[in-house]
Amino acid sequence: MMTIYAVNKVCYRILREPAFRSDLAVDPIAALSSEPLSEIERDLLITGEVGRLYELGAHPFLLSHLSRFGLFGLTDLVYSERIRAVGSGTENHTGGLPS
Amino acid sequence: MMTIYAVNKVCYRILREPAFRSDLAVDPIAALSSEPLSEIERDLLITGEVGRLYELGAHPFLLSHLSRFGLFGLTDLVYSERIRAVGSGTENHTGGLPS
Amino acid sequence: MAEIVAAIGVPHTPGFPELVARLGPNCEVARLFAEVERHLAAVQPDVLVIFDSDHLSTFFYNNLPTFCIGAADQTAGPNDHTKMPHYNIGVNSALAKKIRGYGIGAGFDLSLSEEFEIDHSIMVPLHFVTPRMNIPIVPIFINGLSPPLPAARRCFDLGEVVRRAIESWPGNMRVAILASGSFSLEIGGPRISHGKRSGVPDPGWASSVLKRLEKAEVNELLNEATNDRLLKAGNIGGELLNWIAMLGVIGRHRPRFIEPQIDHGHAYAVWRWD
Amino acid sequence: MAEIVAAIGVPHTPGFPELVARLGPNCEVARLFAEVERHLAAVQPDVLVIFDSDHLSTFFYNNLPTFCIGAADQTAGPNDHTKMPHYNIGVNSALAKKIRGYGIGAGFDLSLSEEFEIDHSIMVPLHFVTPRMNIPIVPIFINGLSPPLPAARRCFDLGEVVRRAIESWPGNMRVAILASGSFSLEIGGPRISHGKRSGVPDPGWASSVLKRLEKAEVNELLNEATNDRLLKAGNIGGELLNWIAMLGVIGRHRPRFIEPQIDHGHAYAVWRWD
Ligand SMILES: [Fe+3]
Ligand SMILES: [Fe+3]
Repeated sequence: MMTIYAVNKVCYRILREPAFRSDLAVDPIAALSSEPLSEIERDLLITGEVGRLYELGAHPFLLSHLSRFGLFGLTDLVYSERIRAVGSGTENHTGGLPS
Repeated sequence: MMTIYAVNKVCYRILREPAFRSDLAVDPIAALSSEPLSEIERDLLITGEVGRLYELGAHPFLLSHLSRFGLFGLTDLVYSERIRAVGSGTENHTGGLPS
Repeated sequence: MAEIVAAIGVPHTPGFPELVARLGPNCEVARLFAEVERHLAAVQPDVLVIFDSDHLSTFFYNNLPTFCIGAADQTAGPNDHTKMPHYNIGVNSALAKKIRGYGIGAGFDLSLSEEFEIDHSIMVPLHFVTPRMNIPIVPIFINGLSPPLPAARRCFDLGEVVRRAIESWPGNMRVAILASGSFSLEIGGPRISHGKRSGVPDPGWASSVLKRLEKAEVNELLNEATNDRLLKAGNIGGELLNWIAMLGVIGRHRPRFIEPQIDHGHAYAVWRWD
Repeated sequence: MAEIVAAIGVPHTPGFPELVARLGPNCEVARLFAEVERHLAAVQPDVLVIFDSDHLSTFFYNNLPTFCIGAADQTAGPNDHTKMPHYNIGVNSALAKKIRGYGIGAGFDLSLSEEFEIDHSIMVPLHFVTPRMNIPIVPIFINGLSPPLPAARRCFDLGEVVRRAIESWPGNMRVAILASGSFSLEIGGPRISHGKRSGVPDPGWASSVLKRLEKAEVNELLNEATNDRLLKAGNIGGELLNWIAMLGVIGRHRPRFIEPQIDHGHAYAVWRWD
């Protein structure tokens, strides 16, 4: 089973751990290797596919750290284009699935 | 103002961090120097005065780690004698003061 | 006995400290915060009880509280790289524990934090309304960002219990309440503006909330503010729960001052009864 | 729809795995756990919902929940140096999140943990009752060690909500409930035995709890089990709240099996209705 927890945690660590952040900027694949991400999750992070990560349940506020810190090739422009391409509406991101 | 939080945290770290535990066994004063303990708290820890620490509000389950790991000169016998000397009854240990 | 002397509601947009530093005291944001600050200073609070939603900066999914009271003796922030000064601020841990104990006795399942830092959602308001950081706080964290959110009625009831806890405080103490948050805001989700990290998907809801607050139509607001409605106003729309908890503390009063920035999806407000 | 097929209540004394390894399957502890295991195996549960009090091993005062649901996909333990094998165990995170969402909707302010390990208080019971670690769990943590504790009635009500959440599960699923904990126990406090780290200050209370359970006198137990009464039975006396929450799930039933170890301040029990 896959939860999106590991993706959320990467985003959280990006905010809170400057060393992790700079490691990611230098060599994202190496920096992510220690994280228990699924292959899909890792590839989506590396390629900055924030729309897909959102659809998989990653929290958008956490995802926004990726462009805030310019990681995975994301600028605010690219980020916004990718996330806005997602059909909005359902809000089932995050740890707490609505019952 | 002093809370007993720092004492509780030392006990928690003793349980969860083997390196901290062994540092404390080797040189307790040095190992505690980084902790935001009050002077009283630090001295009571160093001398294993668990009765006084209990009276100041430290959680007894956390304190019991001190004799469990044989720190600060505490054996189960010494620990039990010191803690049993405390008048029992009030249970206002811990973070959550009864209102 | 402690007395509740005022309540304020403000936004916490992370860009505001920098904006005001650049534009000076006559810009709209500076003037609005100054008005709130003036009221707050006038009531001379001894402590500021703050309803706030952490932005997954302090708390994370390894242990995400629905409600949590901060009861360290001091805290610091912002811890989330917001461009603003870094501050230390005192926490009234005795009052915090009193409120928590009272709340647990009343059936509120409050977490306790005795060691924590805080993000822009508390630090931006304090930067503007108590810039000398001389008034200790009691932060009460409400999960407003990670669905499922607590119900609006539940947050209002929490506020009522907080009021009773404060009123049962034995000593003299002047307590002001601060609610931090937006009414409509999207960050990082599909409804952000092109090229930005945020957007205001539902200014109509923000206007409607504003009218409810102006008229003290609390029940109507509680009925409208379902989880679904809040999230329709943006993935940060749950921050309204902080205002609702604040209303639970003060009850049905019309604000003495209220001013929106509807294009931002938020407002500035003051309740006084002196 | 999911079905609740049984409930068990057991102690979690950290020395028991080692004791049984030394004394073999005919010692009292081994026989009592084997009886519980036999009943549990007979009902063939798909998942085990566990009410447990963490011993400040997993959670600490930096963020101490009153109620928390563990919703990782797996966990491991013990994380507190208990002398026993280390296990990995699956967690049914979907059911966990279902219960949490349902609980929040019903006004229970549940924390969420998506990454956690567990201490002896879950691992000792599992070691004996599901030794192959093949039944996924949903841990529901109740603060039983750090006053102020949630009220007994509140924990019972939580149990009722957990039952309704389970019953609203769309698929077929056989759910068993496990309550972990003592009725009278002091660890590290003034009422421990001489030369030991623990003691049983109030075997009379343990006997009285046992009678209430035998007779299914739930209301009487809820009225008696005040915070003060629980703590009078020892600083670990709040673990009874886990049994009380379990009673909230299953309602008023007499146990099919119940056997105390009064000198330990605890008991072993099974509720079945098949
Ligand atoms: Fe915000
Ligand atoms: Fe225990």
